[in-house]
Amino acid sequence: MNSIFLLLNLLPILFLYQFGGALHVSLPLTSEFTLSLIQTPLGTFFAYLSLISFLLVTIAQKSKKLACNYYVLQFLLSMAMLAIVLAGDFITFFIGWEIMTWSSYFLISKSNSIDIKSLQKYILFSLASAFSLIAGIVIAYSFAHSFDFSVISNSFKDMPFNIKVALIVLFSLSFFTKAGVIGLHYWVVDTYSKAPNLFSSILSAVMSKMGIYGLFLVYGNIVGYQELKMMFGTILNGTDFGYVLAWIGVATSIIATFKAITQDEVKRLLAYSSIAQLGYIIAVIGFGTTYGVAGAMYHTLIHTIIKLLLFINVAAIVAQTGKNRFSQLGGLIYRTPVSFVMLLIGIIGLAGMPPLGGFASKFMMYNAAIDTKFALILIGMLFSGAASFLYCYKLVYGIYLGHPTSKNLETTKEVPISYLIPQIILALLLVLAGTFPGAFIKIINPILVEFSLSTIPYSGLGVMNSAVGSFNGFFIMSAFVVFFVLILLLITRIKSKAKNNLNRFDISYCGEVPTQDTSLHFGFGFGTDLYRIKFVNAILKRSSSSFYESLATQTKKTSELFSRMYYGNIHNTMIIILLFFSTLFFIGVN
Amino acid sequence: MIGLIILFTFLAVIAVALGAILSKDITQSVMLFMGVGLGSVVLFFIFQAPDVALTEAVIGTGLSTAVFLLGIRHTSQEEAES
Amino acid sequence: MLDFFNNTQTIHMIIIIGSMALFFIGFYGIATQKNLVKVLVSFDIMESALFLFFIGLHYQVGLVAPIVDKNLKTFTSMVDPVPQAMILTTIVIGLAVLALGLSFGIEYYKLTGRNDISKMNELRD
Amino acid sequence: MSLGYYFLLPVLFSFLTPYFKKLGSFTLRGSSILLSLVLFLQTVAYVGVKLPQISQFSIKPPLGIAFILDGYSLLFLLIFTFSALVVSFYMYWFFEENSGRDEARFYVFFNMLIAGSIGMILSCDIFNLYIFFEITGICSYTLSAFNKDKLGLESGIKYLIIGSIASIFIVFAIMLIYLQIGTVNLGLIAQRFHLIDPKISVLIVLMLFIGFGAKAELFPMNFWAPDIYQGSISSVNGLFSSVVAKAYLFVFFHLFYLFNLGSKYMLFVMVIGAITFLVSEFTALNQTNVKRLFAYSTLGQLGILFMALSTNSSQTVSGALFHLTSHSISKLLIFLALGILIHKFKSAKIDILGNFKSGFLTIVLAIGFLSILGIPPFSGFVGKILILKGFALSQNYTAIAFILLVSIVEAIYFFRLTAMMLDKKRAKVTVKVGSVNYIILTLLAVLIILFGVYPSLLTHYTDLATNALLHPTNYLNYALGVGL
Amino acid sequence: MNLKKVLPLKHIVLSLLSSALLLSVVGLLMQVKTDMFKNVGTIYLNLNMQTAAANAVTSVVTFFRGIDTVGEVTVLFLATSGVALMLSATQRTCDKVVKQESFILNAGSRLLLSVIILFGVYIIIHGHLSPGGGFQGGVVIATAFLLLFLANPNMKLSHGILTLGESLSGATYVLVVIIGLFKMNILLGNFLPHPIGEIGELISGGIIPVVYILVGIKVGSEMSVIVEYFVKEDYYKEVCDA
Repeated sequence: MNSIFLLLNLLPILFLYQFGGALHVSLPLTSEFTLSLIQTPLGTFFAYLSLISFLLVTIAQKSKKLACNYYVLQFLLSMAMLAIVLAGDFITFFIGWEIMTWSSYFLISKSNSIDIKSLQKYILFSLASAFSLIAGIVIAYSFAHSFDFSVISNSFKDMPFNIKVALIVLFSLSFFTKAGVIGLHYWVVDTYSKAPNLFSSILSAVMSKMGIYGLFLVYGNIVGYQELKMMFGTILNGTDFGYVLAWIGVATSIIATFKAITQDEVKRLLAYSSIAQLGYIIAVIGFGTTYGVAGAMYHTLIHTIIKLLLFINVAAIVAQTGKNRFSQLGGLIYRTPVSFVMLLIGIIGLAGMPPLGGFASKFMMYNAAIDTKFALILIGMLFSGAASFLYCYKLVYGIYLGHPTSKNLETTKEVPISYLIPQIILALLLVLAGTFPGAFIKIINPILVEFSLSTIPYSGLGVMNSAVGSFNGFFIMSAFVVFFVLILLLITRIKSKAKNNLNRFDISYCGEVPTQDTSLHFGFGFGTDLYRIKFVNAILKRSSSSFYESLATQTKKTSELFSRMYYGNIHNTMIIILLFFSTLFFIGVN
Repeated sequence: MIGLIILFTFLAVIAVALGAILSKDITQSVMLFMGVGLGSVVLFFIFQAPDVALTEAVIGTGLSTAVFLLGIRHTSQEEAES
Repeated sequence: MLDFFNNTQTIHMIIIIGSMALFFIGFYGIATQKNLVKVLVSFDIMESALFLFFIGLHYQVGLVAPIVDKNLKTFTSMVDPVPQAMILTTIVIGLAVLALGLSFGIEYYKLTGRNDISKMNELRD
Repeated sequence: MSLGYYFLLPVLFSFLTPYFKKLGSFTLRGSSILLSLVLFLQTVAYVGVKLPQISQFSIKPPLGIAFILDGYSLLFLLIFTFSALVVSFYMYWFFEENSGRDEARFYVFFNMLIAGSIGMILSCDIFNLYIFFEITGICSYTLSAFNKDKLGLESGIKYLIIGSIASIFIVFAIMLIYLQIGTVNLGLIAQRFHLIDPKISVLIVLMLFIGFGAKAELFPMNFWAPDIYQGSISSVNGLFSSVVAKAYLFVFFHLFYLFNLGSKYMLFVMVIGAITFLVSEFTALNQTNVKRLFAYSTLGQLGILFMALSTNSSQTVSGALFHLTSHSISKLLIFLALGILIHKFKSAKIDILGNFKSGFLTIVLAIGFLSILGIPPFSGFVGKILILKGFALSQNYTAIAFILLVSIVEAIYFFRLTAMMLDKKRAKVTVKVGSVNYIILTLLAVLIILFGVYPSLLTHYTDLATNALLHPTNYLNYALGVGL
Repeated sequence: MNLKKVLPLKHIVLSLLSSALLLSVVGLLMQVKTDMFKNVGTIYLNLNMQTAAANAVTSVVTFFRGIDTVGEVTVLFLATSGVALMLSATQRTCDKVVKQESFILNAGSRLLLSVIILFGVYIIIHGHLSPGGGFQGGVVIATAFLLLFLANPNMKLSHGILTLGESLSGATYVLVVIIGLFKMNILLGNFLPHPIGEIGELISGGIIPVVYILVGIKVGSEMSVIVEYFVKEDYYKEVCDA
């Protein structure tokens, strides 16, 4: 079963490759709707991104006994995403969007740990996002009289200002919900953490990127960065609009980073981290400059790779040990060394440290902020980037370092090879992205042309150019490898001499001897200290859940109020009909 | 003359109908309803509608009342005090 | 005085007032009565009122029933037959609904011992 | 081939039912299926024929009564006869499982319910229409009381009372029309309606509104509707939702556009429809009984249809007719599938029904839910997007926002049910679906998907229907007997 | 407690409302002009010579608006079926008890029976000549049975014959409607020769008397069934209570 769907997943990639940018299909649905698929550079980028992710996840699913309908739904999901990114008009886009919504809903419902409340959260936010999208679509239609992207884009300039703003707000709300901007992220964490483990990787790595794709589509293609500039004016070197968006993104990333640090469940941490990373992308996406777009695009790519890697890694560990909390894990470095290395590469990328791809993308984003002179934004981004080291550390320490917190962790074997293959591929990609950042310029330039922005000069595979400066990834990587090999040799020399024959309970603190069930693992309670910092505490204590819960309560109350009318007394119903008649009669006749 | 007859028949019918509505006893109400039917029969005759009059007499007054009376024999006779 | 009462206009006025009075007695009845039988009685009173109204307004002094006989060989100066035909139909339908309603009521009474429509409230949340 | 057969054949069948019954239950069920099949095939034969078609009774139209089939009624005819066919197959299963019921009488009422609904949409004479209204009414009263238990009888009585009020108002309106216009032919009424005194015309319109609106389950007059659904068996619920309510809706808008009331009463009907939608969807959230829940859902969808059909713009109306068709199919699917579950669990409580285990039923129910919510690629999506598009073209953004916001409320309870079906933690009871039901439900689900991915199949007919509804010149000519 | 105080208020409000509606509706209806257009009824009257029924109402009911009457018969049939559906089950539960019957009542009612039935038949057959017709005559026949039942509740109608009469007459009626399509190319066409003799003779009017006779048989048997159900219902109830 797995192999069949592996091949099936391979097909669209080959198909897309075969067309090589010339795909243009239109299929009349009715006399009024025509579904059309057009391959743009932007769409192609996201198409490859999602298709390859699906392929890798399918490889990882080899070791799981999954039913046929699971694969069918997953394939449907990948096709829906393909429809979204290749859509040439909003109807195709919306159809893909909705199929993505419900097929992922059914996939999530296949998890063992899911409950009705989380499912409801997921689907209601997704539908709210979809309805906000369709509202925008029909409003655009009412002026353009077409669903076609190009037609809407052409007639956008002639729309009244308030309609323009309404369109931008509606579309942004829709895509923000998918990407999980703070305030609209209520569904994200529960869903990511309770979905089937491997499917979480798709949710985080690919599906949230559909929101990013939507933002690119709307800001870059439909509205156009020039138009945004004209509509809202400029501040410093960027647009007003971009400034507001940047604050939203930075706030998202800071808050989510702090939330991530305090999580005990591995997947919840990753979910918050995902929100935080998408916050960066949203922060720079609205700048309307070459480097803003390039940074956002690069980070999209890197984040997809990293999140796939981390989620597959965690899924493998959870499948192997049956534990999904930091307080239950630990010390797996000797049992599952390959996984450890993969996770290490992943978090280095996530933290944005050189020499991996994460650094290149962060470099681009910081550059964009410097370029537009958004100093506060830059500070915010740097701050949350620094804070993200903490959860990266928690991730690697909580799972792999320290002592095992339970007996059966000591007998854990290395994860199955099917989990490792995609991780190795992704890690290689990450390394390559860091080594040859210049390759990305080749990918991004057509997209920049599509957005009618100036392109980035290309000067060799290893060189990443930017407005402020440039760096040579190949050089850094070479230097790093040399140092790494040296230090590794050094450590192995020292380590071979050190003896590790201590029992972890051979300590006593405050005169007490710890027992077997005392958790000495560092991952336990890591980050709770953050609550003592006033500023962070204020962030962490606030939650959007109370708002949404009160909304739910209000809905329920309204429902009760209305259902009181339908209490089954036919006599009163008759009287109401007669009174209704009399009222209308007196109003109508006089 | 015809006008007067119509007027008085109407008055009688209205009075009987009021009685039928306001009466607490169901049987009485049904019998008074038969009165309404009978009054209508007279009026239909005056309005030169013998077919309708016959129909009303046989169906509207005769059989309806019979069905009513047969039916209410075993439902509650008095209007329930609320 | 008698002429006044033999006037078609006057007769129509009496008919309108009388039948509408009857109609709204029925209207008041269905709004206030809770016994199923009395509700059905009210419906029938309302229907009767409509029949009187309709047939009455098509009657004019001097017109005769739409039937030819030995004295009257042609169909002239007759009242309109269509309302009569319609009312005939409606009366039969009224009987049908009445019989059905009563049979429902009887069965319901057998099961619950009630025929107060305001207390029929098993069907609710 | 004559339109009269739509009424006459079921009547003949009903009159002869005692003899079918004597020949055994197989003959009875078989003949009912055959009847539905004949009517459906006759309808299919009308597809592609030049419309309108007319079938006269006794004498040429403006004097006599005629059945007229135009594009608008053809769409409804297709829905009704198809629903009848599906339900008659379903009832075969139902009576296999529930022997001892009064099968013969059920088939009488069932077939006459369909015949009455078809009569209402075909007749071009308002008094004749009233007769069919009463036939449909009596069949619905009896069918809702068919169980003969407390709940059934209660719903029967309630329906009967409401039906009587509605019929009195309609009779009054017809009388006033005849007094003013001197005829009951719809063509002549339409021609002369603007000539009558405006105040009296308001009274007439109001009475017709109360009469048909109360039956079509509009807001301040629909407090009875969920009770009726709760008290009757679920196949009958399916019929109420996909046939009977739609027939009243048909008449409502047929008269609305024939009498050219659009300009004067459009806003009013729209607001009433919107309130119906809002109130019912919110009320549905609070339900524990699955039949009541879908009753409210039906009311809500009728609300949308009322909103969209009253707009007088061909785009919106066409979308609304598409939505109506898709809603009929989906609700039929849902009610029939629920009927299987209710039969198994002997209860209609949501908590108990959620315990079933059947992949097939889960899939078809999910398809039905998604279609009603208007999610692609199912047929409900096309209907909803067409409606929204129509509103967008008339720049009625309030309506768009309203529909979308309330749709989220709708999604809450639909997905709560879906989540309940998918919930693995429940104690599951395996439900087997018989082969007949398997075929029926698959057929309905396939139709939903087919109309969703290939809407041109249906939009052709909805466009015809819209044209016939908004520009009834041909219909009027036939109703007036011009050129016959 | 509070309810009783509220109730009269409700009554007063509703009666005031009814009166107000009454006044305004009457005021409105006073403006009804009945002579704005030529009524379709006058055209029917002019055409009535062709249908050759002396009673114009009958020709309207059975011919000009004949399909209404098919519907009407159907409504009655449905109501009968509904009543039977509702009240039939109880008849099965207790039906052995015999109530004493009075000989005099029994004999007297049997004597009257034939007279009443004869009257009913007369009304049916003369439907196209004088007031009355199938519905009225049918109900008169049913009242004869009502009398019989009241006198002797043990009396049993032969359901076979009633059903036969009902089904056959109904089916024939529908066939008459359909035959019109083949003979006259119009449903419910008056395909029988008319006018044969002078207007006012018994055999005149084409299908009109035929239709009314069929309707009479059908309504008569249906109404007898309804009456039987209601009487027996009553009777069994008493017996079961005892």
